[in-house]
Amino acid sequence: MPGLEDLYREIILDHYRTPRNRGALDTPPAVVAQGHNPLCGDEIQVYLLVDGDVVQDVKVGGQGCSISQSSASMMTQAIKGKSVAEAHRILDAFRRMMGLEVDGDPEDVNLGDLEALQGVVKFPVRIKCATLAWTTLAQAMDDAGA
Amino acid sequence: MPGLEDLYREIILDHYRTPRNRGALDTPPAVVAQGHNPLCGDEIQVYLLVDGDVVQDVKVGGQGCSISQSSASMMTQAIKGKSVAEAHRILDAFRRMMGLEVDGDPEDVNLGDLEALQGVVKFPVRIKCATLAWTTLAQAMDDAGA
Amino acid sequence: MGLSAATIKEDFPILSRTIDGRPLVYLDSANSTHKPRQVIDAMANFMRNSYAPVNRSSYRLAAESNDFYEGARSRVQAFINARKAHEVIFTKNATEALNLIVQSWGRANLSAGDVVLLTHMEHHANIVPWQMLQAEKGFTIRWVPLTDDGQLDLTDLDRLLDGAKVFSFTAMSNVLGTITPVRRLTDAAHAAGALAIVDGCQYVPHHATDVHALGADFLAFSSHKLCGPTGVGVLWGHESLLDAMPPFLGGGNMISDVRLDGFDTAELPSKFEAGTPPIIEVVGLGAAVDYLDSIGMAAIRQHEMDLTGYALRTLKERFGDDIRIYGPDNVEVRGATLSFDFRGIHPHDVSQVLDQTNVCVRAGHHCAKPLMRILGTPATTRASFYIYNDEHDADALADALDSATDIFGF
Amino acid sequence: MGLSAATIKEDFPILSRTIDGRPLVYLDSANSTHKPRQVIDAMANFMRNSYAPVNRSSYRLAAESNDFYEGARSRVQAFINARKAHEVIFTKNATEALNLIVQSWGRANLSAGDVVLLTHMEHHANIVPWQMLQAEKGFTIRWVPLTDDGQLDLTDLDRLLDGAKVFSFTAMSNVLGTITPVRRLTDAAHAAGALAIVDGCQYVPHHATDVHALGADFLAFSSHKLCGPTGVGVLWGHESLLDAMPPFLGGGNMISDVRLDGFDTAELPSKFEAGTPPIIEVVGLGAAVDYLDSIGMAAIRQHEMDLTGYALRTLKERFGDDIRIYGPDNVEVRGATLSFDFRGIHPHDVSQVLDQTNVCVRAGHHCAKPLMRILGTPATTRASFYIYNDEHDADALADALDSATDIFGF
Ligand SMILES: Cc1ncc(COP(=O)(O)O)c(C=O)c1O
Ligand SMILES: Cc1ncc(COP(=O)(O)O)c(C=O)c1O
Repeated sequence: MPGLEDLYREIILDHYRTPRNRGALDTPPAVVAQGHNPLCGDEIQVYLLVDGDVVQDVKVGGQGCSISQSSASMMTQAIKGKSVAEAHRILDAFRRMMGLEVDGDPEDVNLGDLEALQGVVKFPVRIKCATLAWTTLAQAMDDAGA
Repeated sequence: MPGLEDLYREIILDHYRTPRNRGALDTPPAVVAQGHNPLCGDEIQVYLLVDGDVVQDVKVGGQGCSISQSSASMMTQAIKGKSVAEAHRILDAFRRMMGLEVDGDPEDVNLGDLEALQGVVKFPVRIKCATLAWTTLAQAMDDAGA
Repeated sequence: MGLSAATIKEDFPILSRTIDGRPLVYLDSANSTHKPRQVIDAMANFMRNSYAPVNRSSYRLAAESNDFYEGARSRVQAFINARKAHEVIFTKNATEALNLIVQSWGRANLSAGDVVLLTHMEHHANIVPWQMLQAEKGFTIRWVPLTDDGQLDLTDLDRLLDGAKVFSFTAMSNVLGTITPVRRLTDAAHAAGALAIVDGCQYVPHHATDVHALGADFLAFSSHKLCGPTGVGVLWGHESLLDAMPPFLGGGNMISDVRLDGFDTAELPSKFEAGTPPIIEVVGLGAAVDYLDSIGMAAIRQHEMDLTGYALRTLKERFGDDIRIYGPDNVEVRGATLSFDFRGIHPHDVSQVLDQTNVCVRAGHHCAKPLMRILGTPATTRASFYIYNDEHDADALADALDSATDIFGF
Repeated sequence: MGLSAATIKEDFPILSRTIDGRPLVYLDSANSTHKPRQVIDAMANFMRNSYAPVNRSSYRLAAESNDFYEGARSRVQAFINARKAHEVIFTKNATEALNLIVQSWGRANLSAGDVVLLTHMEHHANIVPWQMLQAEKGFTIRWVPLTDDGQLDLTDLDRLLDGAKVFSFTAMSNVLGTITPVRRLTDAAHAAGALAIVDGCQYVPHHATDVHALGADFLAFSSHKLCGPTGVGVLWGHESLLDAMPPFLGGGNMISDVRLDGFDTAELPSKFEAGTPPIIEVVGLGAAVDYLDSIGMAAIRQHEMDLTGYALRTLKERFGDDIRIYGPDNVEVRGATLSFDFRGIHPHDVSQVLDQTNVCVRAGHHCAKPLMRILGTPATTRASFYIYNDEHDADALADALDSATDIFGF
C-alpha cells in the first residue's frame, strides 16, 4: 500500500500553504471557467488571459484540498508566459501522468515541480482532485479560443 | 410433501368433467360479476338471481383449471335454492376452510362435497384457484344487494 | 467446443437438491435462472472482504469496492460489445430499464400525433410503460402482427413504421421462443427515422450479443435471467442519446450540484444511477458474465439449439397431436423456450402434475396477455431450458406429461 | 441489556480484515453498513437451496421461494409496526421510494400554486425528486430553516405549513446527526392538512420504529444502511393512500390485465413492484431485520447514545477549539453521526490521513449540498458509528486526527 509520503511531498504542501497566482482577472479581457469536483463539492475558477499566442496571465480562485490547490498553483507557474501550444503540451502531459486518456502521441515534456504529483496516481480517488484545475483550464482555453 | 391424491379427489375431477350449472342468466333480472386470477389469466363469470331472500338461480361462465372449475360447480350446487343468509354462511365457511381471514365467529356449516377441496390448502398456490368463484360470488351478492 | 450440461450442473448447488428424494428438473429459466457457486461466492466474498459504499468515499476500502463495481461495468460493456463503459447503466431490472427509456426519452420526445411501434409478442414490460405515457401524451401505438407459426409478420412493416418515432421489440419472445430478425428490424426502424429499442431479456443470456452488430439504439436486459442475482438490470444506450436525455430518478449521485432553487445533472453513468446502486448485485452480475464467458456464448447457443431440437422431436414423437407447441419449428429462429397446450388440460393442472416429479415449468400468461388473446388461450404451459439442462430433462418432461394423461386424459 | 460491540464485531467478517496489518476502523455506517454473516449466509443459502421466481410460478420450489419473499415482507412489517403487510413495498433503495411518492402521489396531486415543505437538512434524495416535478408542475417549495446548533428551527412552522399539501422531512440528518421531532412535525403537518412523509434512512437502522406512533403517512428507508444488502429499499405507506395512487413503473406483476388498448392495475403490494423484484435481497433484508431484532433496537439506541457521548467528550477534550463538531451536543436529540471541521484542514486531506490507519470516514458534501452552503463549507469530514463500533474506534479516530495535525498543522 502506498504511504502518505507518496502523496504529501514537501513541494506539494509548500504550494498548498502559499499558493501562487491566487486571485482573479478582469473578464474581459480575460476569460473565466468554473470547475467542480462533485465528490467533495470543491469549486475552482481559472482566469485566463491569452494574448495572441501567449498565455499572458492566469489566476485561480475557489477552494479545495491540498492536492487540488497545489496542483492549481503549480499549473499556473507551469503555463504562465508560455505559448498556447506549449500550454497544451503541458496539459496533455499532465493528464497522461495522471493516467487519463489523451488523443495523439505522448511527447517529451518536462513537468518540473508538477512531477511531485505523480504519487497521486497511487490514490485513484484523488486523481480528480489533481486534475480539477487542469480540466477547468482546458475549458478556459476553449472559451478563449486558444 | 402432499401428494396429488390430496388435490385431485375423484369428486373434484367429476365436477370438472361435468360441471353443474354452467351458462348464463339474463341480466337483469340476474346480476353478473367478473372474476379473474391474475396469476394464470383465468376468467370467470358468476350470474346470480336473488329473489327476495332466496338464491333463485346461479350459473357460471368462463374457463379455468380443474380446481377453479370444480369449486365453481360445487358452489352453485351448494347455494342454489338456499336463503341469502345461508349462502353467506356457506361462503364464510368455505373461505375459512381455505385458510382465509373472515370476520365474525366460525359457525358449524356442513359443506358437503365441498369438503373435498380441503386438500387444496396444502397447495397454497392453488388456493386462489379454489376461491376464485367464491370471491366473484361475494361480489355478485354485493351487486344484488344480498 | 460442446458444452457439458452435467459438468455445468455441478456448479449449481440448488440442482443437487432433492424434493421427495428426487432431483429438480428445472425448466423455468426463461422466468429466472439459478445461480452458480461462482456467483454466490463472488457476492458472499465481496461482502466478507471488500464491501463499502461506492462513488462517495475516498478511503482504500471504498476505492477497492469501487473497483469491483466499475470492473463489473467494464465486463458487462465487453459482454455486449459496447463502445463506452458509461453507456452501461445499472437499473434494478429490465423493467426499470424500459421504464427509464419511456419516462426519460419518451416523455421528452413523444407527443400527440406521434407513433410508437410495438409487436404482438411483447412482454408487459415493453407494453405497459408505453401505455402509461400514452395516457399522458396521447400518441398512437401500432403493433406488428404475427404469422401462424408465431414469427413477426413483416409484410406491412414499412407501412407500420411510416411516421413512427420509435420501434421497441423483443429479440426473443418469452412465450413462443421466437427469435426476431433484430438487425432487419433495427435497419427498417432507422430507415424510417425511428429509434430501435431492443428488449434483450430473453436474448442476451443465450446469444453472443453485440449492440452494434444488432444496430440497437437501446438494449435492456436482466441479471437474474443470466445466472446473476436479482436486484440488477442493465440499460445500454448510445452515449449521444443518453447524454441528451433528462434524468429519470432524482437523488444522490445523479447530480453535479443541488441548490435550493434547482440542480445540475451529473455525467453518465451517474446521471441515471440515483441513490446507492445495487453494489453487491452488480458484483454478482460481473461474476455471472465471467461465468457465461468461460463457457462461451457460441457453445451455449449451440447447446440450446441441439436441446430444443431434441425436445421438439421427443414431444412430437411421444404425443403427436395431443401436444400443440407454439412458435416456429426451426431451431435457427427459436430459443429453448417451449410453450404448449397438452390435450386441452389446463396449464395449472399440467404444471401441478409435473411438479410431483419436480419438473418445474411455468403455467400462465407469462406477462404477455395480449399475445395470449391472440393465441386464443388464457394460459400456456412453458418449459424453458438453459445451460444446466440436457436431454434427460426433456425426457423427464415427457414422462411427467404421461402422468398428466393418466389423471386428466378423460 | 447492554450491547457488546466486541461480540457483535465477530458477526461481521469484514471487520476482521486487516489492511497493512491493521484492522478496519469503519466509521462510515451512515453511508452504508457492513453485513453480518447471518445476512451473507441467508442470501447464499437461499440461492443454494430455495431460489426460484416469485409471484408467477406454481411448483413447490417457487412456492417455497415465495414464502421466503413474503415472509421477509411480514418481518419488515413487524419491524416498523405497520398494520398490513401489503403496505410494505420493496423498491431498489430509499431514493426510489421517495421518487415513487413524488412521481405517483405528487404528479397526481400537485399543481401550480401548491406548496411542498422540505427542510434545509434534507438529503438530495428528498430534494431533487421534488425539484424535478416542480419543473413540470410549477408548485412552490418552502424550507424549514435551522437553528445555530443544527436543529430544525420550528418558530415559523405553522406559517410555513400554511397551505402546504405535503411536508417531507428526514427523521435524522445524515450530516448533523440531528434527530428531528417527528411526531411533532407529523402532527403539525396534519393540523395544516398536509401529508407527512418521513425519510427514515438514518432513523430506522438506529431506533425502534413505529409508523403509527410517528404519525407518518409514508416512510422510506434502505436495507443497506441496516446491515442488509444493497439493491432493496422500503416504502411504507397507508393502505388508503397507496390504493388511491396511480402506478409508478409499468410491467409484469403490477397489472391485473393488459390489453392492446390499456391495462388494469394489480392490488397492493404488486401494484408498485413492477418486474422481477429483488428476491434475494429481500431475503437478506429479512435476515438483517431479524439480526437487529435479536440485538434489540432499544439496546442499539442506548449503545449509540453512550458512544456518541464518549466520542463528543473525547474529541473536545483532546482537540478543544481545533475541532468544530456540527449539530447538537445533547445525545437525546442526535445520533452517532459526527460531522466536523478539524483545524480548517480540507476534509479530503483529513480522511486521507485517517485512512492510513484504516480509519474510514467520509469526506464530502454527503449528498446535502444545500445544507453545506448553509453551514458555509463545501464539505465536512463525517465519522458515523454503528453497533459494531465502540470506544476504541472513537479513540482511534482521535489518534488519527493527531497525525493530521502533524502533516497539516501549519
Ligand atoms: C437521509 C437520507 N435520505 C436518503 C438517502 C438515500 O438512500 P439510498 O442511497 O439508499 O437510496 C440517504 C443515504 O444516502 C440518507 O442518508
Ligand atoms: C421478454 C422480456 N422482457 C422483459 C422482462 C422483464 O424482466 P424483469 O422482470 O427482470 O424486469 C422479461 C422477464 O420477465 C422478459 O422475458
